Amino acid sequence: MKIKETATVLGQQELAAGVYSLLLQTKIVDYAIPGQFISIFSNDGSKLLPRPISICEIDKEYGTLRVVYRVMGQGTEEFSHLKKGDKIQVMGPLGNGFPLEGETAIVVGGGIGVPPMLQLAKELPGTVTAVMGYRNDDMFLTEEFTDVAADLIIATDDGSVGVHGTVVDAMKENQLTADVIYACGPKPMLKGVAEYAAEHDIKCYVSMEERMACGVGACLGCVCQSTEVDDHSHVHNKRVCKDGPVFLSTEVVL
Amino acid sequence: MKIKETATVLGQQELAAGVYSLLLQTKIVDYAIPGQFISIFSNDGSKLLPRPISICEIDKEYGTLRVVYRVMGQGTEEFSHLKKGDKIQVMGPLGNGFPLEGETAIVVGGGIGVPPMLQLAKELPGTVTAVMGYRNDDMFLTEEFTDVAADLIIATDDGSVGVHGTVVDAMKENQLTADVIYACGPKPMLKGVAEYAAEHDIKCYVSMEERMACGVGACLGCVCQSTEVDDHSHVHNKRVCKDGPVFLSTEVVL
Amino acid sequence: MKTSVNIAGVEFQNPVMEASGTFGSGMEYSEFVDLNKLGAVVTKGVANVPWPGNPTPRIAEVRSGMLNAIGLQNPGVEVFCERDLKFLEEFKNTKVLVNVCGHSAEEYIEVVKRLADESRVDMLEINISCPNVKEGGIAFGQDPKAVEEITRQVKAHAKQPIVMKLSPNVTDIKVMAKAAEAGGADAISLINTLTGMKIDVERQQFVLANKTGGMSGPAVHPIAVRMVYECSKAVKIPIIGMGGISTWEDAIEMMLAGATAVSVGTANFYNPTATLDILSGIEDYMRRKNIDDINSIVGIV
Amino acid sequence: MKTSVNIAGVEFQNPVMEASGTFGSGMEYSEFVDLNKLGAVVTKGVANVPWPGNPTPRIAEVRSGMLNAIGLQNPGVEVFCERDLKFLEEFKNTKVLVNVCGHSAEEYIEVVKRLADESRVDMLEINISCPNVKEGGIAFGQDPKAVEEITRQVKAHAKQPIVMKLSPNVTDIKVMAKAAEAGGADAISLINTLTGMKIDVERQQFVLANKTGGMSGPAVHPIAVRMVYECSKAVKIPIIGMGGISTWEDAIEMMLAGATAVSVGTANFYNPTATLDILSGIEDYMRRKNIDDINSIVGIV
Ligand SMILES: Cc1cc2nc3c(=O)[nH]c(=O)nc-3n(C[C@H](O)[C@H](O)[C@H](O)COP(=O)(O)OP(=O)(O)OC[C@H]3O[C@@H](n4cnc5c(N)ncnc54)[C@H](O)[C@@H]3O)c2cc1C
Ligand SMILES: Cc1cc2nc3c(=O)[nH]c(=O)nc-3n(C[C@H](O)[C@H](O)[C@H](O)COP(=O)(O)OP(=O)(O)OC[C@H]3O[C@@H](n4cnc5c(N)ncnc54)[C@H](O)[C@@H]3O)c2cc1C
Ligand SMILES: Cc1cc2nc3c(=O)[nH]c(=O)nc-3n(C[C@H](O)[C@H](O)[C@H](O)COP(=O)(O)O)c2cc1C
Ligand SMILES: Cc1cc2nc3c(=O)[nH]c(=O)nc-3n(C[C@H](O)[C@H](O)[C@H](O)COP(=O)(O)O)c2cc1C
Ligand code: FES
Ligand code: FES
Repeated sequence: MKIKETATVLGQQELAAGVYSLLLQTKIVDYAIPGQFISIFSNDGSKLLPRPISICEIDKEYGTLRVVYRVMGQGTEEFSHLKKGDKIQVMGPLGNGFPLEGETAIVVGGGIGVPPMLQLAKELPGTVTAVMGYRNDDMFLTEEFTDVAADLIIATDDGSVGVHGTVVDAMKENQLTADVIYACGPKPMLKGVAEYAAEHDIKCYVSMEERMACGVGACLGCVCQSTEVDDHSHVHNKRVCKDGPVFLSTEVVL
Repeated sequence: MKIKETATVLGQQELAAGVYSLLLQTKIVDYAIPGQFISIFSNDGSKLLPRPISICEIDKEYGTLRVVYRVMGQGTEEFSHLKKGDKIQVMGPLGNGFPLEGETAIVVGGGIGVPPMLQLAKELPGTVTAVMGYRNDDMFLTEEFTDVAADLIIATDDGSVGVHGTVVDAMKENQLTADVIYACGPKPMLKGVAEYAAEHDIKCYVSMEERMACGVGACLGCVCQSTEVDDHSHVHNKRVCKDGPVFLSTEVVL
Repeated sequence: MKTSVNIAGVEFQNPVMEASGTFGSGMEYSEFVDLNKLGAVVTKGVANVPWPGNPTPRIAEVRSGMLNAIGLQNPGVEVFCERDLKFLEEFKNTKVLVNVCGHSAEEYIEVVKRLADESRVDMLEINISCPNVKEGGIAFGQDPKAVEEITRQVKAHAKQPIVMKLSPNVTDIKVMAKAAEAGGADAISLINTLTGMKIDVERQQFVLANKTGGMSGPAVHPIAVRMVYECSKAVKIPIIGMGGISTWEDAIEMMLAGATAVSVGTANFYNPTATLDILSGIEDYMRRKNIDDINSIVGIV
Repeated sequence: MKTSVNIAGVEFQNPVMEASGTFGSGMEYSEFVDLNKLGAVVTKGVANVPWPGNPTPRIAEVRSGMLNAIGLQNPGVEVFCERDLKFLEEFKNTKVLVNVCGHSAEEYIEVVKRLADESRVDMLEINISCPNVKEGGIAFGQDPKAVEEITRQVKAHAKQPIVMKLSPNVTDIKVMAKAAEAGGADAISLINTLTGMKIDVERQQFVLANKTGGMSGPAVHPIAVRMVYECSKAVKIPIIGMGGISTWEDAIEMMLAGATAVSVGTANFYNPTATLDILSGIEDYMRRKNIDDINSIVGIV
């Protein structure tokens, strides 16, 4: 069940330089699962397309949804000024979300790929090791992961905290293994994680990104390449917004 | 001296159905005279052109400017939601303004042509008779005119208050005469007032309206027809935004 | 109050359709819109065989619009008939226009023939105006002789009425409309997208993998209205007007300019109920203005 | 850091000009902008005699843009020389491009001849693309033979370098660019406005007295970028790019696409300091990206 509606902003906070946490009151929460995303629309009539943002936390009791995003361009810049009580158009929940599997799981987030892992870590049935990568010590959501994961391993590009290097370096250094790996982050990172998973024979889910227009699977704007001919498209394309954003690492070309 | 700047909204009030009074803090006030106007810009990036709105009151001491406008389309609709503390782009003062003349003067306003007459009535050197036309008893600014004019005559289209008919009917009924007439309102009204003035041999200034783009005289979008070849254009056109909006009734084709 | 319109013998319950390529075959948006309330569902372009489309990024945002370079990805007419047309069986009140694409006259004809006996297909929209494919598409749509010829060939094989979809990337749209009419088109639809480009100034690279893309959305509406107006004076066949329609005012504007029906494209992306919102806006307008029959306002400006 | 650019031997201190018709001859905007800081002032179109232009309304707002149908109102070349050129005398750092309009080759030539000995005129921009006048204007700009011919005739009489201003209302802009080049143009400028229309749905009437108007503003920018890019691949003469430029990013985009200089039109109306804001944005970009010479980014995409 997808909804397009006007959500009310309950609050907003800057977590790290340019990274904001936005709490929304919206009925979307009733249908949302981890790994899904919402489209947020600008209030400016010249910016028409949605900004897809992953769901970071779902609170069904209070009917609130949390998203965490980085200011990248004009749309996210506009969102960063939203204050308590402001209204904003949202659509969701969109996409398939993560299947909840494994007695042991590694959740891997890189940069702005960290937020969707939080609700996932909360809901996973097994023991969770979280591996989070940041640019430097200006980190975000680490406290939350300490609370919900059995173990939290941090990697920073500049070495200021934890492992000096990428999340894949951290996984190698700690010789991590588990029944399943979930990853979200930039494509090179996903590729690295998928390779690690393949080497260690671990099932691996990756969350993909692409420019979107409809967000619901109608326009074919957001496809990624699939390794096999896709059931829906009948070509080597899968829709990130509808068939994804979560794919088995073996299904898609990274 | 013209300024384009971000003005701060000090307050807004609905004076009559769909008619709003907006109080702005802006440096434009330092240079403004009655009969001039300001361009107000939408905060929505898809609406680029200015909304020209006449200056209703000028308070140089407090640095505030009052405009009164009717909601007509999307731009004025947006302005009607402005609240204390909001920011809005403005440019001005624009246009020539009314020359202050006469020992006796009649100021005539029809509908949303009423507001610019208020500051004029305040500043005129002589005795002022105000003739204000409204659709019905949902009037605005009448108290203010009672304070500043020696006499206030009201005409309503439905006869609910004052003279049943137009401002021209009211002028005829009261056999008004003076050294000079100032008028602002819809074109048919201006035509009627100009004819009355001509019959009674009274000098008459009218404030004109036209769609604008630049507001400063550069684009030639807002011309009205002039009776003689114009000095600037060298054709029968005068720019409402720069050469006007105030013209002698004999200079322009009504 | 009559909202139904007739185009080439096909009766549409109302003049509001969505635009090809923005609505799939209706499945995805059926969560938001009761398809049975639309004048018609216009499908994404269908070719004789599956087409993979262009590399990504395929989408770019521009002011009051967007660029797309999907490149007519589609699963081919066979899958389309078995899956999409079957899905559309349930929505009997709504007409179905199938948008047809091809690299050559033969390919168009192959699709048209395959669709000939599909009862769910009420009309064919022949896309000779897609700017995002190298061969076919717009190449046909920019040359009046080619327009006339392809129209004639398709018409000869089509069992359903055909609508030729015109490109706005031309010097004189009237010439193209007349060519389609001369070739035997039952109607024309316009506008397809305007060719545009966006460059990322930081990366100093094209935003779209395809370099250029088709521009759509409110930004193109004034151009679309002008072209519909010009065509309505140039040809006698009916016009389906589109390009930037996102409100009922936009739709009425298009009808006043001469369109018998309208298609809503890009607006679906930011307002999934745009079609139905526009329809109810049209109905309110008719009530307010005492318009008994929507056909009475077509082209009266 | 070098911001100066050279077009046909004329050295501009920077690549930022305003667009013809949006800035008068600079007088009105000189309250907001130090004209001496601009690359050039491009004047409103000037004809041999005064032109009254079109009836009003001449202006309509559209989403992220506007329509205008001024119809080239101007006081004639004689008044222009005596008043406007004299005014521009003070601004020695800035070059002056005079935009020339006419109903026929003879009229263009008359203006060009009158301007030949005016030392304040650095370059002539020949407007063969105005959609708002019945004869001349766009009629020339949509036919490559006419473009070449009028270019040749004007060039034969011009003492200053000539820039041919092209219309975007064509099927293939490259053909027009090549025709201008073949006719001897020293440079081309594009785009002029796209023909559009707006209808008032309440009054069921055209918003503009002229029915159609020229569309400009951010809405047209992606089309302008595409056309500048196409032309830059088709001709060797330099290009002045315009159409919807309102930020420094828009200007850089245009230069990456192949424009040696840019003109800013509609943006002046809502941001009177748009030209200078864009110039400082370009300078910041050059510093941030270590670009020593602005010419090094022209057409590199
Ligand atoms: C499924 C999915 C989930 C995402 N989740 C998050 C998240 O949780 N937090 C977060 O900070 N970011 C997330 N992103 C990226 C986010 O969508 C972009 O950073 C954002 O759209 C940029 O918008 P803008 O207006 O600031 O940038 P601009 O560059 O001005 O945007 C212009 C256009 O490009 C699109 N766009 C730009 N960057 C991207 C991108 N990386 N992916 C998709 N579209 C893009 C915008 O949506 C818009 O239509 C996600 C992207 C996808 C596809
Ligand atoms: C010199 C001058 C002084 C004015 N003073 C006042 C005033 O004090 N109070 C008041 O209520 N109105 C005044 N108006 C009219 C006011 O400008 C329009 O009502 C307003 O621009 C409508 O904007 P909109 O966005 O609501 O309407 P829309 O119709 O959505 O506007 C679309 C475009 O048309 C223009 N436009 C629409 N109507 C007019 C109009 N009547 N005149 C000029 N441009 C128009 C808008 O500026 C905008 O660019 C004045 C007009 C002029 C020319
Ligand atoms: C993402 C996208 C895909 C499109 N695909 C097709 C298509 O397959 N066939 C076609 O004829 N037109 C296609 N179009 C063009 C639209 O049908 C329509 O003509 C155009 O977008 C203008 O309308 P709009 O501004 O309302 O979107 C597509 C447009 C978009 C935005
Ligand atoms: C009000 C107005 C008047 C114009 N007058 C002229 C003109 O006299 N000569 C000309 O060549 N172009 C004229 N143009 C076109 C502009 O110079 C420019 O090519 C076009 O507006 C696109 O740029 P923009 O989007 O930055 O405005 C005019 C444009 C506008 C908006
Ligand atoms: S964004 Fe339209 S299909 Fe994914
Ligand atoms: S609005 Fe530009 S000259 Fe008046």
